Amino acid sequence: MSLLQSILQITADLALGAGVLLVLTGAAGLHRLSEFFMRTHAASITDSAGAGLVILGLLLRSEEFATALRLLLILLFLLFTSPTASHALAQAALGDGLKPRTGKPHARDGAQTP
Amino acid sequence: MSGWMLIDVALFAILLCSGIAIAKIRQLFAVAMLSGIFSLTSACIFVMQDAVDVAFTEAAVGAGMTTVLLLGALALTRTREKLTPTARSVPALLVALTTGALLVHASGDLPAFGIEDSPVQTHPVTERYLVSSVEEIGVPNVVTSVLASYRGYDTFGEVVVIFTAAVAVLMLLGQRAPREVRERAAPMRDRQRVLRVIAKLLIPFILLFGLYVQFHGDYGPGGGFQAGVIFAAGVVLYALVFGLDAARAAVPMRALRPLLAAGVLLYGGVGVATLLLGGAFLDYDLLAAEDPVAGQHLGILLVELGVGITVTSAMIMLFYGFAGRGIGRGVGRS
Amino acid sequence: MSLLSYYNYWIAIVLMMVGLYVVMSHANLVKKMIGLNVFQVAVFMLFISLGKVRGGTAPILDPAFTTYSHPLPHVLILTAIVVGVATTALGLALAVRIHEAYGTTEEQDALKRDDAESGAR
Amino acid sequence: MLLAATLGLLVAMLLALARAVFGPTLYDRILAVNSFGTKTVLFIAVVGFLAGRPHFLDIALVYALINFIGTVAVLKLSHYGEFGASASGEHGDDL
Repeated sequence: MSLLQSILQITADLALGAGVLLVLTGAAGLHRLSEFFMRTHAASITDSAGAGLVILGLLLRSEEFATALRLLLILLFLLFTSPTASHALAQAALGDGLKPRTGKPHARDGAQTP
Repeated sequence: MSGWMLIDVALFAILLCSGIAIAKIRQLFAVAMLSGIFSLTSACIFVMQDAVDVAFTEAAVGAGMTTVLLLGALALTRTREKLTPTARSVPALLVALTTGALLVHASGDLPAFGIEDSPVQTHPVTERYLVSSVEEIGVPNVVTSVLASYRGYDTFGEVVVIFTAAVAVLMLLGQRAPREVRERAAPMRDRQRVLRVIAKLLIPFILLFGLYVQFHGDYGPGGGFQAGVIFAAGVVLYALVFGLDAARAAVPMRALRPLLAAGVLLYGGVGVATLLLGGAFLDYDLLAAEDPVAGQHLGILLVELGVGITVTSAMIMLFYGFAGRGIGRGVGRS
Repeated sequence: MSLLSYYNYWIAIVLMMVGLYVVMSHANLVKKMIGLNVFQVAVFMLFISLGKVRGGTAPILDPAFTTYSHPLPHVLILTAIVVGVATTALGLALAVRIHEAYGTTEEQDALKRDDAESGAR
Repeated sequence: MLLAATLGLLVAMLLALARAVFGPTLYDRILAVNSFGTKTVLFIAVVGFLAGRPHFLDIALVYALINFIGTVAVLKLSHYGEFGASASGEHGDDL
């Protein structure tokens, strides 16, 4: 095992670990944050940075070109679809009368809209 | 406990939680979404148990098509169910518990999970599929060779079932197809632009991916069933974003109806062709003179194409059936 | 040991019973179809776990591997899934038609209306 | 490392499931389901490497695709009450 290989291995592990940590952060935020629009923010951490770093970590591990290509396609697909989905979701929620809570933490008018 | 087992246990926990939530929650919208989660999790379990083709199908069909069809049905019915009276739930619970206890007792006679000398693994057919199929059929994906060649007759039956079900749904829901079109003012601002641009960008690649899955099924997970659903998913996305009428103009019903039958006919036609060549029904060896393996390849290609065509048109027709029935009634929001 | 070698089947059985309970106790026809789906997936899991070999890999032949899980359950379940969605669609279509005819998808209400109509005649 | 990553993803999936079960609004559930889908995509990708057969990544691609279509379908339905509406409807501009 050459030096380059071990550097590659360590970088891959670091990227994977950081990615999973971000995914976990996003999931914890999704679980803990108090209101819908805050939760979209948490979910988007999973979709962008988390997914990107996990796939980067796998990319550094992959040995064949075909595998790397598929990983890149997955990343590209996620980068196209998740922001679109979040955008459409937030637009729909806003159009439906759900209001983002701004200003003081007591104002809970939008959060309870059924 | 090995790491694999930990993963298994965690997946089972997610599956059980979502299953119980499906039983408890009464807002049917939420239940439909949870059933999507349920399907995705079960597909993950299929991957863990080496059934990659099954996971592929379950993800595309169970999580994709079933959820869309459930939502389509919910749009046409009530979205909140009534409270189940105790008079109904207690006997049902008792029956379920008794049956479950009996089944758990009976499961003691099953071979232990994953052992190498279970009846399934020691049966002579295992050797045939996993070792001889290389010379007989020459396709690396054994699932494809079993599906399309060894058990081709069986698969033909399944395709006919899908054909029949699609025809039946069409009969039930297709009658009142031309629903009234409500006149609507043109939107002042185009706030849906993001979704539309992205969908326009993605749909060609989805269709291309469907073709890849169709023809790569010999070498990796995939095949006609999966490709058909992915192709249909592309059309469904088009219908969702650009409207049903636009989708109906692009993929008209009068093209789908013949295609639905054409797939079954192609499959059956290959069988008849082998009969005429002097062999048994679906005996692909005879399709290429002097080279059974080439004949098998050709046969599997044609048969999978037939499956793909039927499944694609059946899925699109099912979606049109439910979506076209919409009369524009409001849906109670949770 | 017995717990570790059978838990797959037990999970499948528990899920089956959840599905069975929903089908039997809930009156809403769409919910019944969802319960049927849960039951169906549980049966699939039982089948697939019968084909699995510990240390095996997916039955796509590759010179790097020697042990494969059995492909036959995969084939049976693969087709069953697609047939399952076709039959689910048929059931949902029936539920939609019942809703149009009776104005409800609750089994009891529909039956009550049937009784009332036959009694009035 | 791969195993730890898989387990981390599973914990994240469980948290997303909890949000999908407890709501409270419909949009919270949609968000949770969408996020759950992204996590399963990553899960399948990592498990492929863990099993030593990473060329099954096609499955992960299908998951991503289905996840997107499912989200759009739910949004469309919850917003219009039907699938058939064309995109340029009376309130078609706010999706």
